[in-house]
Order: sequence, then structure tokens, then C-alpha cells
Amino acid sequence: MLSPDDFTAIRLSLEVATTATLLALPAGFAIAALLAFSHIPGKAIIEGIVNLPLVLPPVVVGYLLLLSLGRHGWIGSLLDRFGIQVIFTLKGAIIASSVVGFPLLVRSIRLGLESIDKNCIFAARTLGAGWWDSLFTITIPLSYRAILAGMTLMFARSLGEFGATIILAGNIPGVTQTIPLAIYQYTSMPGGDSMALSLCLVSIILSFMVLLASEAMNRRLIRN
Amino acid sequence: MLSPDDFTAIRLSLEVATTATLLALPAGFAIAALLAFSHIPGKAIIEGIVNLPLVLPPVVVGYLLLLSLGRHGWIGSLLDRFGIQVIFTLKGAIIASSVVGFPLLVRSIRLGLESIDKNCIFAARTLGAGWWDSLFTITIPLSYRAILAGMTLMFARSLGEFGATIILAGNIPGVTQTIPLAIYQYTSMPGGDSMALSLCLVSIILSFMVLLASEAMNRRLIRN
Amino acid sequence: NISVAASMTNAFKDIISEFNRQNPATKIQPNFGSSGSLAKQIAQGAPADLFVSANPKWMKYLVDGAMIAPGTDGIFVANSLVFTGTPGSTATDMASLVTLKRIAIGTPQSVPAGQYAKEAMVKAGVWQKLENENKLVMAKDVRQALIYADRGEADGAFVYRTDALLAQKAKILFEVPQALYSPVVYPMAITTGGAKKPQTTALYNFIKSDAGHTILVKYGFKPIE
Amino acid sequence: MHLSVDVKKHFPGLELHFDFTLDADRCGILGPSGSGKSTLMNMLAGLLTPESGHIVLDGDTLFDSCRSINLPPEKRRVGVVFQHSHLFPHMNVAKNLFYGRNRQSAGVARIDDAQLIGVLQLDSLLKRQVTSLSGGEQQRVALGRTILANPRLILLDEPLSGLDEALKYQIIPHLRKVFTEFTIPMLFISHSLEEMRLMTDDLLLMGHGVIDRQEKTEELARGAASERGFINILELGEAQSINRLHRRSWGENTLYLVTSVETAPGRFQINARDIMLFKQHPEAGSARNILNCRVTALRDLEWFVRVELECGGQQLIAEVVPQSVEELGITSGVEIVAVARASAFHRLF
Amino acid sequence: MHLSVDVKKHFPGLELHFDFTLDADRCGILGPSGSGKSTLMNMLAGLLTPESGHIVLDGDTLFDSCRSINLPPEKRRVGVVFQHSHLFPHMNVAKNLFYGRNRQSAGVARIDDAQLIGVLQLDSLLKRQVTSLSGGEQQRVALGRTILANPRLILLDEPLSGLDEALKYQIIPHLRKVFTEFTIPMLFISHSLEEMRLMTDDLLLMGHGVIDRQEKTEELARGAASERGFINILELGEAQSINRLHRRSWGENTLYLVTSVETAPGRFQINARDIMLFKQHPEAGSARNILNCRVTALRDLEWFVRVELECGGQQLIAEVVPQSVEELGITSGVEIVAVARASAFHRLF
Ligand SMILES: Nc1ncnc2c1ncn2[C@@H]1O[C@H](COP(=O)(O)OP(=O)(O)OP(=O)(O)O)[C@@H](O)[C@H]1O
Ligand SMILES: Nc1ncnc2c1ncn2[C@@H]1O[C@H](COP(=O)(O)OP(=O)(O)OP(=O)(O)O)[C@@H](O)[C@H]1O
Ligand SMILES: [Mg+2]
Ligand SMILES: [Mg+2]
Repeated sequence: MLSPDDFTAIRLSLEVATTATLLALPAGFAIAALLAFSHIPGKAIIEGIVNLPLVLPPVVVGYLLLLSLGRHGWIGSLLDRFGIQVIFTLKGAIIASSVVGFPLLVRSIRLGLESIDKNCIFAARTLGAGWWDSLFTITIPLSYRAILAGMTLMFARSLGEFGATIILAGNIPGVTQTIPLAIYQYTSMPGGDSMALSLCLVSIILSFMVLLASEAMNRRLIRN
Repeated sequence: MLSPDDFTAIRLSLEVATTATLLALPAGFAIAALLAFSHIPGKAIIEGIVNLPLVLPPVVVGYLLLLSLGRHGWIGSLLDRFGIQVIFTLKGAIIASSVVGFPLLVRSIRLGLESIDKNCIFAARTLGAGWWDSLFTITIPLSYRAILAGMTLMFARSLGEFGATIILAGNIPGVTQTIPLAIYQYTSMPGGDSMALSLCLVSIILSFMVLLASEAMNRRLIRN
Repeated sequence: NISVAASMTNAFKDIISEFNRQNPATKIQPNFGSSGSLAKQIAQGAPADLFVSANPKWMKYLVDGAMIAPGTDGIFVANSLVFTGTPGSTATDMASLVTLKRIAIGTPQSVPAGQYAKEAMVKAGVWQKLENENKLVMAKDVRQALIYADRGEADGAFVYRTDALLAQKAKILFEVPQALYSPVVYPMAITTGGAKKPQTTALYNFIKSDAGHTILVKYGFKPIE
Repeated sequence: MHLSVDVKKHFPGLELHFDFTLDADRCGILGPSGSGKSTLMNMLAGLLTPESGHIVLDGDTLFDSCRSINLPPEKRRVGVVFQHSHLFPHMNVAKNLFYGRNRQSAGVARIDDAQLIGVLQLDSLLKRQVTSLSGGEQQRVALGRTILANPRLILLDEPLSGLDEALKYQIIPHLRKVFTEFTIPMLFISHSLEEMRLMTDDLLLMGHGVIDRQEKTEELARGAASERGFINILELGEAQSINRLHRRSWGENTLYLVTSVETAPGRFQINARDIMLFKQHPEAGSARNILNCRVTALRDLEWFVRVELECGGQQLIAEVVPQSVEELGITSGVEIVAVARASAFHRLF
Repeated sequence: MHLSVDVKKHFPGLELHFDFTLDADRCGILGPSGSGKSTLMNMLAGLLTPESGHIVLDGDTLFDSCRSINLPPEKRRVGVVFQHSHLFPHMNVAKNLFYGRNRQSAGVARIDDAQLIGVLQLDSLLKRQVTSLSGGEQQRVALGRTILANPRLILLDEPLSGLDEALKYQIIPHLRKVFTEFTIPMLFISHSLEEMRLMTDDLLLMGHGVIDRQEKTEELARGAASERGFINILELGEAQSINRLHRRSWGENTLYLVTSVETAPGRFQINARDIMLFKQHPEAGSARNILNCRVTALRDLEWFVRVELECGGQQLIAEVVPQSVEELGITSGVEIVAVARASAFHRLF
């Protein structure tokens, strides 16, 4: 039912979604913490910028990324000097997914952080745990549920990401063609609908598995 | 800078985003509450279904909606009997946005509900508040931050929703052409970039305004 | 790397595998997308060597941007416009379109097929009436217009002959007379980057060869010398 | 209040089985930390469902696993003041206070808001956010909130443990008054026997996961004789102020007590060990009460001897060390002088 | 410990300005509910930043608004036991206990884990999740967690208010031992003067938002009109069994006490109202302890007169009603006989 190209697409999708989620996590957590705990002015502006990829159609996000990461873009020309190419590579797909899923990740983590009992963090500090120490031993474990939720959301979003990816990474079978791009291609082929459908099913199954895994992790963390 | 058609698109976008957010809210809250509080089996399945629109590329979601809501679809033919037409109308755009933004709304609210101190709800119950009463006077006010966050997310997502909308509602200027559709149209003709950019700016400004409004509401609710 | 308009996906898959059979050393990565986004990618420095557009406008955009190796751009296939819809429809020619309720076309501003359709309808004198009555549904591409016609959401759609063959239920109701619209042509060109590689030229020539034409004809295109 | 309970609940490492019937309006629960007091309260309030058994309050079945009855908390009208206050963080003090009251049917409000707010000294806090209140302030709001909800039974889980001594003794009489005047029955958890004696008449004594036994609070206090001495309870007449003391009649006898606010007749207690015995009238001592008695019985309690006395027709018990019995030659029938300080008497109610 | 504090903080409706220096290792803070005790603790621990002023502990500046110094909590080595335990819900009891200890540099651990765990009776709870602990259990874990972090100053915010009486008196001596043996200075908040007397030597008396004054705990206890009478605390020698009584030395004096299990020397309490005064030695009485004393001072507390005595080099306080003072002609310098029952003494630890 699935062609070898499809299996490649599945592998690529998983690679992109996983890498994008893991890459975005530290920055996502940092920005969520900044938004949740700090009292700096201009928080709304940071939040607005973080939310941009959500507000703009993915195609536009892809186009804006193309403008800045393309060979003539300001970041792109910089990367070019180090021999790093983003356009038409899996890196581009990962970046596209990271950017588009980022607001979801930040929102989730932020909500989690805001609901932590600050007294627990205070207690840890008075027990000699520095800021970073209490971050890793108290704050993160206490918000793991929200972090997991954010990661699941982002992973799922990455699995379905199409608009920005096709612009930034192109639709190159075997190289950057993830599941959504393959589905797109099937739907523009005679009789491709059934194959598109089976790829949809794969997507659904993958996201279910991620969901179940995150629930299981949830439960294990509660037990320990 | 903005043509009359653009203004119509802005109005339509606001209409779609607002209606979609408000329409999805009750169901979103109900499902979030179900997922957060109940211990029914098959919760993972419900969650998986709710997450589907996130996992699948929006175009696929649009196509699936078209299949079920179209004139020959099983819901569509039912609606047809009551003279309700969804395809190619603003209703279609609203439904597309609702479905695509729904998982974001549910996730946010669920996280908020899960972080409520249940003892407060217990206290309310012993003070004579029934289930519904405590829902409206304790649970919802205590999770308003998460509800607001979810609504903001969904509103933003609706502003940027393209793939499902264009399939379900079509791209009919003045009728279903929302901002992302107009942007798409501009970007797919040579030289339309500057006009696309100004519509992007409008989108960004709108989402900032929603963000600031939700922050202001947040603060007012904290004060009261 | 070659960037190919999505409507030629199948034809080019065949062309590439055939070309690879003859030149096993050459590795070709096709990038399928809409002509506009492909053109923009190339304008931003995407490493595409060959560009196949469904629309002369985007080719011109790149030529103006000096991204195309001089002299390599040219029309290589043609297509034709048909009106497709559910069998048994009342539409039999351009004039009868006014009896329909909904007609799907590609957005004229962005989709070439839509532009040709508009041209034809204007010439046939039905455009103004149809637009005033809001009977036209602008799809984001030909493929979507076809889906509407196929699913019966629209009474019919203007699509290319090559696309109409993909439909499951919808049938070609009538061919749009060629006199009503400018020729539907697909330009192809080697980019400035691709000009440095001999393989690009090899592929370019292969497509224009008889072997290439055979494949294109198989998918409904009409090769042009 | 008539309460009949037989419930089972299993926690990892602890099997709870509470089985008792209670016929008392002011009852306490006394038990070691972790014995299940809070758990029992939660089951009574409907916040925790027992695995099996029944709970019947005043003829109403609140829970019955056999008949599948499990009234939701809001239908039970069982108020709870928690160990931690659990105020509603999004409401100010006034809204917290009136949350429950506003949910009562109109006619039944029996407690005057203003009076209760005064008693709990919350007047100046009404507009405050509860999150900025100090621990004690929070607990007082929680107390008020529950009472104003007008429940037919109030469960109090160490409600006074966050209050300072002064405030505690100021609030207790008012609490007593609220609970008795408006006849709200209550179940009171505390670790302090003193609070228990002030707030309750009956006690449930809890071991780990079980009710060991049920006892009158005063009897328990008396039964603790081995440790603290037997408690005599005396019915005294109205007080007359004399020389910065209160003079009260006790049968034919006259006692001098330390002055207190109340002058009405009442029940007073005196510990048997606060009574000293002398062979003759001790001249020029600080003790105000010197009673001529006759020894009616002796009971040896190993480290103490309980000497039962009869003075002017009244019964009195003193406890002295065995050495004294020897030295004073105390035997049944002997005439002896009992001496008690004015400050040794404590009013019960 | 030398602590110098001068901090200001403004809350809506309350202006806090704490200005004091403290030279004491066992100090208490006493003040009405809402006066700012917890707020002061938070400022000392670095959890709340004062608006201006300074905090200097043993020569180290913890906070100084002028010099822009504000040490973070983890650098202050100031431990806190909160009013509510604030345990880490995602760790079991053992992990909570060792959280702070594991963050100390290796050599400095001065407290034996096992011993402390035993003292706090936590052995059987080590593997438990803290969320399933009862209120008292939680507070004991919090106590242990802070002590094991080996701070140079521990702040205790009503740490005993959730414990039952028995456990409290069992823990206090061990706490005292930990605090004195390992010389951890501490600041102790409590509403109970009794706990204060057992745990502290000095007191900061707090009014609303200010430190009113500083006083020795014993002095305050002596001066405070108490409902229950002043509690004398006596250091007694080892017990010898004589005639079913225990004989113990008190300085030069000898006291007879009711027999108890323990015979080691220790601290005992006797209520001032349990001491009777006589002009002459009362012949043939049941009281076992008859001490010849000299009156050193008198203090009139309206309903009682507090009589300060000196007997054989030791200080003792008795409380009698004013009438007795008159009748017995008690004035400063007069020789008098103090009488106490053998059962009036209670061991503290
Ligand atoms: N959800 C639970 N899971 C496991 N054990 C529990 C749970 N809830 C309570 N326990 C255990 O049940 C016992 C009784 O707890 P409970 O809170 O009723 O004690 P308590 O008598 O109120 O104690 P305290 O006087 O300290 O408040 C404790 O040992 C506690 O650890
Ligand atoms: N964040 C805050 N905003 C406003 N007022 C506050 C805030 N924190 C504390 N207060 C007020 O400051 C006063 C002192 O509070 P604090 O908690 O220090 O009292 P406390 O002496 O510890 O009382 P208790 O003995 O009841 O615990 C209280 O009146 C309290 O309401
Ligand atoms: Mg309890
Ligand atoms: Mg406090």
C-alpha cells in the first residue's frame, strides 16, 4: 500500500518533527519562563512576535523565512559563508516546523509555569538551590505536564506542517518531501487519492502514538 | 495602500475568527473538562480525535470537511434539506477555522483546569454549590487565564487559517476571501508582494490587539 | 535540482526515470510546487538548475531578475482549456454557462488556467453576467477547481485537458474554442546556476528530444518545437 | 445530631474502618497524627467516597453502598473548615464569606452576618484579597464562610491551630455561642485536650484507622486521672464580689473564687490534686478556701491515694501522695481540713 | 548570631518598618495575627525584597539597598520552615529530606541524618509520596528538610502548630538539642508563650508592622498576666526513690515529686498558682514540699499578686489572690513558707 517513497516521507516527517520539537524546546522554555516570571516591560511585544507564525498563513511564514534564509537574505548570506545551506534541505523543513510550532510550545509551557506554586521554588532556594538548580529540580519537574503537552502539540503540528515547508525546503521526494508534501503530490495525480488517504492514516497513527507515549510518560512521572 | 477588497477581507477575517472562537468555546471547554477531570476509559481516543486537525495538513482537513459537508457528503446532504449551505459561504470559513483551531483551544483550557486546586472546588461544594454552580463560580474563574490563552491562540490561528478555508469556503472575493486568502492571491502574482505585505501587517496588528486585550482582561480579572 | 510546476509532476517523474536510465551517473532531484513559489525560491537563490513553469509570467519574472541563462527560455509544451462537469449537465458551450449556478475557475490573478478561462468568458460575452451574479468560485489552483466539479459542489470548472483526465466523476463537457483564449504554453529555462553544469543541458535537450515528447504526449501535453 | 457511620476505605499501608453511632451536638475527634481524622471528615462531607458502608445523619442517608446512595457534597449540608483554609483566591474576603450564605434558601438564614463578622474581627478585611491575608486571617475567613452557609453539621479540622492564644480564647466562647445558640452540631478535630474540653461534650477516640472508643470529654479528662488528677465538678451559686474575690455558695459551704466576668450560677471544676489536706486548720495561709470534712473512703492508686470527702453534705475528692496519708493518719471516718486556692476553680459552663 | 535589621516595606493598608539588632541564638517573634511576622521572615530569607534598608547577619551583608546588595536566598544559608510545609510534591519523603543536604559542600554536614529522622519519627515514611501525608507528617518532613540543609540561621514560622500535643513535647527537646548542640541559631514564630519559653531565650515583640521591643523570654513570661498563671521552670537533679516518691535536688533545696519513669536530671515546670504561701510551717499537711523563702518582689496583676521568692539561692514565683497578700502581710523582704504538692511538678524534658 505504501511505496518506498512513502516510507522515506514517513521517516523524514518523523525526523523533522522530532528534531524541530527538541530544537525548539530550550528556547521555548526560556521564552515561556521569561513571559511567566519576569516583569520586564515590552513583554506583550515579545509575546506578539512569538505568536506571529500562528497569525500569519504558513505560506507567508515560509516566504518570510525564505527572504531571510535564502542565499540573498541577511541570515542566509551569513550561513552561506560557513557553507551551510538551508533552502531545499531537511534543515529548511526543520526550521519551518520549528518556527510554525513555536507559539504552541511557548503557550503551553507558559501556562504550566504560571500554575506552579512559587512557594515550592522559594523553599528550594532557601535550601541552597541556585536559580538554575531549582529550575532543573523543581520548576521543570513541576511543569513537566505542560512541557509534555507543548511538545506533543508541537510534534503534531510539525507532522501536519505544509505551507512553510514547501516554500523553504521545497518538495523534493526523498530529500525534503515529508508526509504532508507527499499527500499534496498524490492529490494532484490521477487516482492518487487512495494513496493520499493511506498517508493521512499514517499521520494519524503517528500522532496517536505520540499522544499515548506522552500520557504514559505522564503517568510514570506521577508515580515516581 | 489597502484596496476596498482588502478592507472587506479584514472584516471577513475578524468575523470568521471571532465567530469561530466563540462557537468553539463551549465545546472546547466541555471536552477539556472531560479530559482533565473524568476517568473514563478511551480518553486517549477522544484526545487523539481532537488533535487530528493539528496533525493533518490543513488542506487535507479542508478536503475531509468538504467530503462530509459537501452537497453529497453525509452531513452536507442533511443540511441541504434544511436549506443550509456551507460550501462557498462564510459558514464554511468559520467551520474550517473552528475545526483547525479546536485542538489549541482544548489543550490550553485542559492545562488550566488541571492546575486548579481541587480543594477550592471541594470547599465550594460543601458550601452548597452544585456541580454547575461551582463550575461557573469557581472552576471557570480560576481557569480564566488558560481559557483566555486558548481563545487568543485560537483567534490567532483563525486569522492565519488558509488551507482548510480555501477548500471548504472557496476564495470568493467579498464573500469568503479572508486575509490569508487575499495574501495568497497577492503573492501568487508577480509584483503583488508589497500588497501582500501590507495585509500581513494588518494581520500582525490585529493579533497584537487581541493579545493586548487579553492581557488587559487578565489584569482586570486579577484585580477584581 | 530542477523546479517543476506541480501540474507536470507525473510527466516529469517519467521523464526523469527515463533520463536516468540513459544517464545513470546523473542524479536529479525534482522540486514540485506552484509556479509562483518555485519562481520565488529561485529568485531567493534556491539552487535550482532547470525551471519549468506553467505560466510565462513567472518565467518573465525570473528573466527580468537575471536568474535565467540567456537564450535558454522558451515554450516547450502547450495545453488546452476544457470545461468539465458532471455528465448530463446543461452546459454544452460557452453561451450555456449562464444557466449554471456555480462555476469553478482558478483565481484569474494567480492561476493561469483561471486567466485563460476569464479571457474565454470575456470573449464569449458571459463573464460580466457570471461575475455580477457571484457564480464564479475562485479556486487556489486548477486542481481545486477540478475537485469542486468532481464532487459536484460546482456545476462545472474550467481546467486544462491534462487535469480533466484526473477526474473520477466529472467528464469533459466541451472544449473551449482555441479562438477565445491565448495559447496555453509552458516555458522552460536553465537558470544561471544550472548553466554551469553540463548535465542540465543534457536534461534540457532530452526533454526537447523525441523521447521526451513521447512522454509528454502520454500525459496529454502538446509538445512545441 | 444523630450520626451513624460504618465506612471502610483502603490506603496503601493503612486500612480504615470507622464504625460508630453518635448522639451528640458537640463532639470531638481525638487521635494521633495520621490516624485518619481528616479522611473521616472528607467522607462525611462527601469529598471522598468510602469503599463500602453507610453514613446516616439525622435519619437522612448520606451514603449507602448497598442502596447506591451517595449524596453530593452540596446536598449534604455538611460544612467543613479545613486544616488549610482553601479560600477562593479570585474573590475578596466578603465574597468568600457570603459564598455559601448566598446559596441558602432565603428564609433560613439564622446567623447574623454583622455579628459573626464582628466576632471573627473581619470587619476591616472585607474588601481585601484573600491571597494577601496572613495565615490566621485566612483561617478566620474560612471559619466565617462555613458558619454563614448554615449547615446542619459543621466539621472543623484543627481550625484554631493557626490562631494566636489571645485570639483563640477570644473566639472560642463566641464559637461555642454560635454552635449552641443556633444549635449547629459539630465535629471538632484538635490535638489539644484543652480546646476539646472547651468546645465539645463527647469525644471519639481514634486509633490508626479505627474509632477506639467513645467517651464524654469530661470523663476522659477525669479518666486521665493517673496523669493529671481527678476532676471534681461543682455546682456553685451566684457570685458576690467580696474583697476582689467572688463568693459563691456550694451547698451549705461557701467558696471564694477568683473573679471572672460572669456572675451567674454555673458548673465549675477543680482538680483533686489542687486540694490539700491538713490535720488542723492551717493558720495564715494564702489559700482562701478551708473546709472541714470527713473522710468517707480511700482508694490507693499506686502513686496517689484518692481520698473521698464529705463536707457540708457535698462530695469532694482529693488526691494526695501515699506518704501524706501515712503522716496525717488519714483513714475512713477521720475529720480533716481540705484547703483549696481561689484560683483552683475553673468554670466549665 | 548577630543580626542587624532595618528594613521598610509597604503593603496597601500596612506600613512595615522593622528596625532592630539581635544578639541571641534562640530568639522568638511574638505578635498578633497580621502584624508582619511571616513578612519579616521572608525578607530575612531573601524571598521578599524590602523597599529600603539593610540586613546584616554575623557581619555578612545579606541586603543593603544603598550598596545594592541583595544576596539570593541560596547564598544566604538561611533556612525556613514555613507555616504551610511547601514540600516538593514530585519527590518522596526521602528526596525532600535530602534535597538541601545534598546541596551542601561535602565536609560540613554536622547533623546525623539517621538520628534526625529518628527524632522526627520519619523512618517509616521515607518512601512515601509527600502528597499522601497527613498535615502533621508533612510538617515534620519540612522541619527535617530544613535542618539537614545545615543553615547558619533557621527561621521557623509556627512549625509546631499542626502537631499533636504528645508529638510536640516529644519533638521539642530534640529540636532544642539539634539547635543548641549543633549551634544553629534560630528565629521562632509561635503564638504559644509556652512553646516560646521552651524554644527561645529572647523575644522580639511585634506590633503592627514594627518591632515594639525586645525582651528576655523568661522576663516576658514573668511579666505577662496569663490566664493560667506563671509557669516556673526548675532545673532539678537526679531522682532517688524514697517512700514511693522521687527526691530531687533543686540547688540547695530538696523537692519531693511524684514518681515517674525517668530518673535523670531535667527541667520541670510548676505553675505559680500551685504554690501556696503560709506564715508559718503548716503542721501535718498533705503537701510534700515546704520551703522557707524570702519575698524579693511583689507585682500586682489585678486579680492576682505575683510574689517573687528566693529560696536557698533559687528563684521561684507564686501567684496568690490579693486578699491573701493582705492577710499574710506579704511585703518585700518578709520570710514566708512556700508549700507545693508533689504532683504539682511536671517534667518538660
Ligand atoms: N490519598 C492517599 N493515599 C495514600 N495514603 C493516604 C492518602 N490520604 C491520606 N493517606 C494516609 O492516611 C492516613 C490518614 O491521613 P489523615 O490526613 O486522615 O490523618 P490525620 O488524622 O488527619 O492526621 P493529622 O493530625 O496529621 O492531620 C495518613 O497516614 C496518610 O498518610
Ligand atoms: N502581598 C501582600 N499584599 C498586601 N498585603 C499583604 C501582602 N502580604 C502580606 N500582607 C499583609 O501584611 C500583613 C502581615 O502579614 P503576615 O503574613 O506577615 O502576618 P503574620 O504576622 O505572619 O500573621 P499570622 O500570625 O496570622 O501568620 C497582613 O495584614 C497581610 O494581610
Ligand atoms: Mg488531618
Ligand atoms: Mg504568618
